[in-house]
Amino acid sequence: MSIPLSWFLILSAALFCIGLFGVLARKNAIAILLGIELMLNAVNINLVAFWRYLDPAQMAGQVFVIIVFAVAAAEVAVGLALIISVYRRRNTVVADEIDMMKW
Amino acid sequence: MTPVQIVFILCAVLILGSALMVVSTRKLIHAALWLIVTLFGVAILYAILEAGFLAVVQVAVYIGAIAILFIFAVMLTRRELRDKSPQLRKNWGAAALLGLLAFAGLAFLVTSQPGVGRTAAAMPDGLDTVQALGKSLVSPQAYLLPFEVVSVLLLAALIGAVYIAFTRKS
Amino acid sequence: MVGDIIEKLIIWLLPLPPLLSFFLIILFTNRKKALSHRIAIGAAGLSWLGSMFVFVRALGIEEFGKTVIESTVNWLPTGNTWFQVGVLIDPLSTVSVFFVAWTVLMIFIYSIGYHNFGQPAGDHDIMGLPPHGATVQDTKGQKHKVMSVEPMYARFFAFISLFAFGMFTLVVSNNLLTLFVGWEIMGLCSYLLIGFWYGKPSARDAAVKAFMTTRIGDVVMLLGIAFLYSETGTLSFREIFRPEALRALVGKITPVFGLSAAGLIGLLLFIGVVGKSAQWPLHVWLPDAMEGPTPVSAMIHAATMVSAGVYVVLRMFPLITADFSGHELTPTMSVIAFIGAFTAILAATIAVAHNDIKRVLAYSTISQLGFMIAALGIGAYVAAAFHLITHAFFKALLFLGSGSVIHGMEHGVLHTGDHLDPNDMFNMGGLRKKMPVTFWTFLIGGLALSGFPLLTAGFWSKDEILADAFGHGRLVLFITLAVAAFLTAFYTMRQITLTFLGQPRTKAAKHAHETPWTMTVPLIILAVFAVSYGWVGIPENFPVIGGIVPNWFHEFVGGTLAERPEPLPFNIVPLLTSLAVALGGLFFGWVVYREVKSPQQDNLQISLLKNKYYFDEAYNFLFVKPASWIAEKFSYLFLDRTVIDGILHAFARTALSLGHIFRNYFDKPVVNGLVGDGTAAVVKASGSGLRRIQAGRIQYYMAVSLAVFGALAVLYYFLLA
Amino acid sequence: MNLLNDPIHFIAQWLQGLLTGWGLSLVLAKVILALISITVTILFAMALAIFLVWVERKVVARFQDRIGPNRIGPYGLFQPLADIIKLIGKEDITPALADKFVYNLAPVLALASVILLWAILPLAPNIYGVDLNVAVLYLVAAGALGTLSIIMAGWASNNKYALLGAFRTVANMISYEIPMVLVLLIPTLLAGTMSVKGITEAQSPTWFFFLSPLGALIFLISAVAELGRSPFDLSEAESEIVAGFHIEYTGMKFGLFYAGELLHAFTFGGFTAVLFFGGYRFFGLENLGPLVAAAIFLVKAMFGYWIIMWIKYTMPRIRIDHMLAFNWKFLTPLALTVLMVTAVMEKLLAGTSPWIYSLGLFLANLAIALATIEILHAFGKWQRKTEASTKPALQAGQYYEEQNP
Repeated sequence: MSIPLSWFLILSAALFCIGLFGVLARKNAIAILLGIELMLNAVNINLVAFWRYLDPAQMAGQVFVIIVFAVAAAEVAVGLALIISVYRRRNTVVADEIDMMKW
Repeated sequence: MTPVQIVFILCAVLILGSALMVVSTRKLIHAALWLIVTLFGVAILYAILEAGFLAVVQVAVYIGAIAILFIFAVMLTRRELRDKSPQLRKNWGAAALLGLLAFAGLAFLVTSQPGVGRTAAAMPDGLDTVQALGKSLVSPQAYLLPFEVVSVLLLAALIGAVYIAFTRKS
Repeated sequence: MVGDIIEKLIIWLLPLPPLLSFFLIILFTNRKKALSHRIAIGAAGLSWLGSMFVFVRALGIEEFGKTVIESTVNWLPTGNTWFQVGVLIDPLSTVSVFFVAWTVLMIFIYSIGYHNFGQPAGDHDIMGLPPHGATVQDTKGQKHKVMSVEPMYARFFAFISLFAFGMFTLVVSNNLLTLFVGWEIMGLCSYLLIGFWYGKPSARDAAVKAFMTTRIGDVVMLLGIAFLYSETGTLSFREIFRPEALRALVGKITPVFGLSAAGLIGLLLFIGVVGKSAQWPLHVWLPDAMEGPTPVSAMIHAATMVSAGVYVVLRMFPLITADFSGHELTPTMSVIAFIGAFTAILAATIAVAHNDIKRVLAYSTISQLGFMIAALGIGAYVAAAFHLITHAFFKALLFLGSGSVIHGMEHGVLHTGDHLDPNDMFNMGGLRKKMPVTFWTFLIGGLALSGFPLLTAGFWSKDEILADAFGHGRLVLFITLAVAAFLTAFYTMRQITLTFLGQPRTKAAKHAHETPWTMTVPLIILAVFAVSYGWVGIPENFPVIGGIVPNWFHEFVGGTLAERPEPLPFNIVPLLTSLAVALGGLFFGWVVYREVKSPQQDNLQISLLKNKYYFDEAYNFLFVKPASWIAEKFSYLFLDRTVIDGILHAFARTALSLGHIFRNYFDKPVVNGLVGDGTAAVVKASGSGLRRIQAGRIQYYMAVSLAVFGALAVLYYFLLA
Repeated sequence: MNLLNDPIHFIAQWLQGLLTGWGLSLVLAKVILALISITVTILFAMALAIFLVWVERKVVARFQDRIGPNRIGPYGLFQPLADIIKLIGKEDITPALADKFVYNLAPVLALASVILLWAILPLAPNIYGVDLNVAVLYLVAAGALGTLSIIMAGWASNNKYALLGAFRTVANMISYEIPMVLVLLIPTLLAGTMSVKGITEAQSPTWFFFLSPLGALIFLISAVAELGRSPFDLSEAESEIVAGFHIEYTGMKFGLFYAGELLHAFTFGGFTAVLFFGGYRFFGLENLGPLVAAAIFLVKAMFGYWIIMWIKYTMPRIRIDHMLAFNWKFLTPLALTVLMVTAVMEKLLAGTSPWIYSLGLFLANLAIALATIEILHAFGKWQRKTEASTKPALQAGQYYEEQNP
């Protein structure tokens, strides 16, 4: 494959920073989770690229990606459940308004 | 420019463009749909990187489950289906600056490392990556324990999610 | 091949059924008594089956010490290598698994009867207190009191299941880490079970005391493990005991008393053992631990957990004796031998003066563990292992027997309605007619403990320790242990005499009652072992009967060590000594206590012994009091109230007076006059600025942490990289 | 190599020669060739869908004791063409408040998710799109896109019924995906590969249906649920939510949904054939030539499709909570059990003669089936008993009195 490794890394960095922007700039808690998904995907791109470019016989990169999949699924399940539960009580999903420990 | 490079660039444009839409579009449901486009682009990247299994799992898990869950959550948390008010916080400019700074730092780091210009290592002959991946996931000498731990984590997360979102009948 | 895999699998699965049973009972069957004990006993039975399978397989292997069964898996990546955990079955763990499986199963079954399964629920029983009895109406309409079922029945079985898991884990571990895990699980269970009746303040205190005391040892032990790991890079026994590794450890001199690394690690690990096996000076928790239910005393504080300490010393024996040349004891070994012998005699003397049937046994346990430790201190590996196992059997038997006695007495107490202590031996007497099975089994256990010649297991194991001490020329030790053995026989006979012989001294004793079969059957089985287990270790050159049965134990367990220890030549002196002390002690015990009716007639109720040499008081004075004094006087009153509060108050007062001055002479005339509301606006602005630090806004937190991280990364990159 | 023995490669080589002969670079020629083959696959699938409309109408007519279309063409064969003309002629309505882009994208995606599956269906040993080594997972992934299209349609229509229908469908599809993935692992396990071609080749001498009849049954049930066909057609329960997610669609957009559903059903028939019934293999007949093999495959697929239709037109609809409970409390545990038992039996019987191997697996399945029935029996008994003990049977007239005091 004739693509230099740096292309993948730069792409992943860009995707990561877009996700970061989403996390920091969005009002809606769900949108923040969307941003986190982008960041996780950026990490995955890195992992797969390193797997492919360094030593394809060593499956560590792919295994890590699968673990990240599972962690992402867990995070989304719990995160969204929390958001829905907060929404039921407070009628809001704006992260800035969910700023108390208890209500 | 080889064809693979062209495909990569198209794919990168797709990923970054849709990712920008994810973080900037006003309608939240569109953001979720754009996220699906991004995820699809990443799946194509995996295919380019010859990780077919991950590409398919990316589609099945991320698009088939996670993205749909997002759409569900978006739908469940609103009265009207349209978002009309601005979806960015007031100080989004600072966030953008921080993002750009982080990108500059990362890009600087990435490009300044030796060996980033390398091309891919040769695929070993007769390596069935799916089989190798499967074996390393279930071999006690490899990643069996992390794999099991992660599955327990997933189970715990699911139970937790059900518990949190459960409406108690008083 | 397949057989090997199945065998390894069974070893891996050995500790598992009790763990599953623990979770099942805790999570699901908490309210169902019968189901709970069925699960627990089923699990113990499964482990028992597996253990017997492993035992029989191991017996079938020639030269087993050389070709042990070991299986490991990678657990934690450490740099380029893996930290491996695994299971190991060698001769030592084989015999340990044997006695653990048997005693655990017996105690589980016994617990059914002990906790009055099948009896009605109590009238006023609440969770956290022992059952008080229930009133039932018989067919004639007459009311009378019977024993009531334990309110936390299921919880008890859950806890002892978890405990069994810990013990099995410890025994089958092939490395110190999982061994330590099992060790700590047992510590936790010990705490939970001693404090099982948490409604009693004494039980609570005892639980805390046991936990804290053993914790001291465990911390030091963990230090030893860490030191060992940093020196050798592995915690697997067989890797540590490679000759090269041992030589490297011996060769390294540490700054601590000029000990070698091997010696220092051995000493550190031994301190952990001192805590767990209740050796002097950390022995104080064990007698108080008798606050727990009797099966717990039998299981934890006689048969298994305290034995675990000795087991660890046996395990680490090659390391401890790495720089032992043959005759001159190393400092570490001297310490071990001294502590063991001292504990043996100290505890034996205390036991003589106590009246609580369980406490006597507790001190006896401490004393017997001292025997084993002392034997290990002089390098008598096989003798210690042998005594460990025989002791486990007969001490479990004695404890269960005493529980049976107490149970019978409680029956009498409920029946008569007298309020007297069912544990006090002076309230008993003449129970041999009321509780024949208990009497005979208790007698067998007592004789085994005293070392009644030829017949009982205790004789052979204790004799071997004495013979080793004599044979290696440790005369002081030999005499100390012989005296301790005499005292052992003496207080054992005192106990038997007071409890079972003579006439009943109270009404309750008259109405005592034999216990149900769930309690007596384990007694009988354990009694069989208490007699017969000694026959596998009869020295070959013993006169007359030596050689009839081959000295299997010495051959088998000795094979664990790299150099198989040679059996000692026969010597008549230790044999005569042990005969004399055993028979003499028994005889004196009977003679002295035959006629004693009440504590006042007992000449040995010396207050020094009665108060356990004032150890508790001394520790209270030396450690507990100073600690609470420091906490109260220094930390609270001086540091907190005086210094810190003083400084704060000083600040406050200074601020107050300053404020006063400013207000009157500066603020009002100058600021209010000159700047006016401007100051207020500035304060408000800075206030709202500062408030953001704790805004509860997740994105703000994220941005700040990212900025800090980025700044650190830049710093790192430019300054360090 | 000639046209009859290996038609695909023959034509491909001919076309490639033609294109390179025109002066195109090899790479470009290959790209064009790939585009052509994709187009051909799509066209074939669409043409098949048109034919399927006729089949469906004929079969349903037979089930309902009618004759079905019989006016246009022989046996009414051209009826679907008339249908299409009618659909095209209808007004194409987009609701005013609909999310236009998503609204229009959804039907395309619905059909696309089905046609994607045709890329991996092996019609014959050398007629197939690609031989993916993760084909079984690919099946699941494409199903995910179908789910997506439905939720997009339901949301974009800006209609409560459509949204409710979409919710129901998605709950349905995501739930039934789990037993489906579990039983998909059974052929994978037995064949030792995830490639569908490899699975087809591995079904010699015994079809996997005989090794794991329960697996095939669960696959079929979850396939029906995945299709959203009766008895699992909650998404379009007319009496409750009118037409579900495609309530607002008219004309050809509705036609795309409809064609997608039929093609999906047929495709799942095809996958049942591939995974459990030996695909294009039929007692050596497939060696006669790829066209015969393709015919065998299509016949088997049609048989699967016919079973799905049979279920659809004979079973009444079930309630949504029943449907989800059936999945989570019955199908998923059963699929897990079958998978584990198959895995263990496979390992135990590996290396024995094919007869023992097949018989052992079959008997294991039989044992699971019997045990399941026994457990259901006992459970039913227990439930009736508890119900009887908590709620005493009403006396005659009592119910009326309770309702009207």
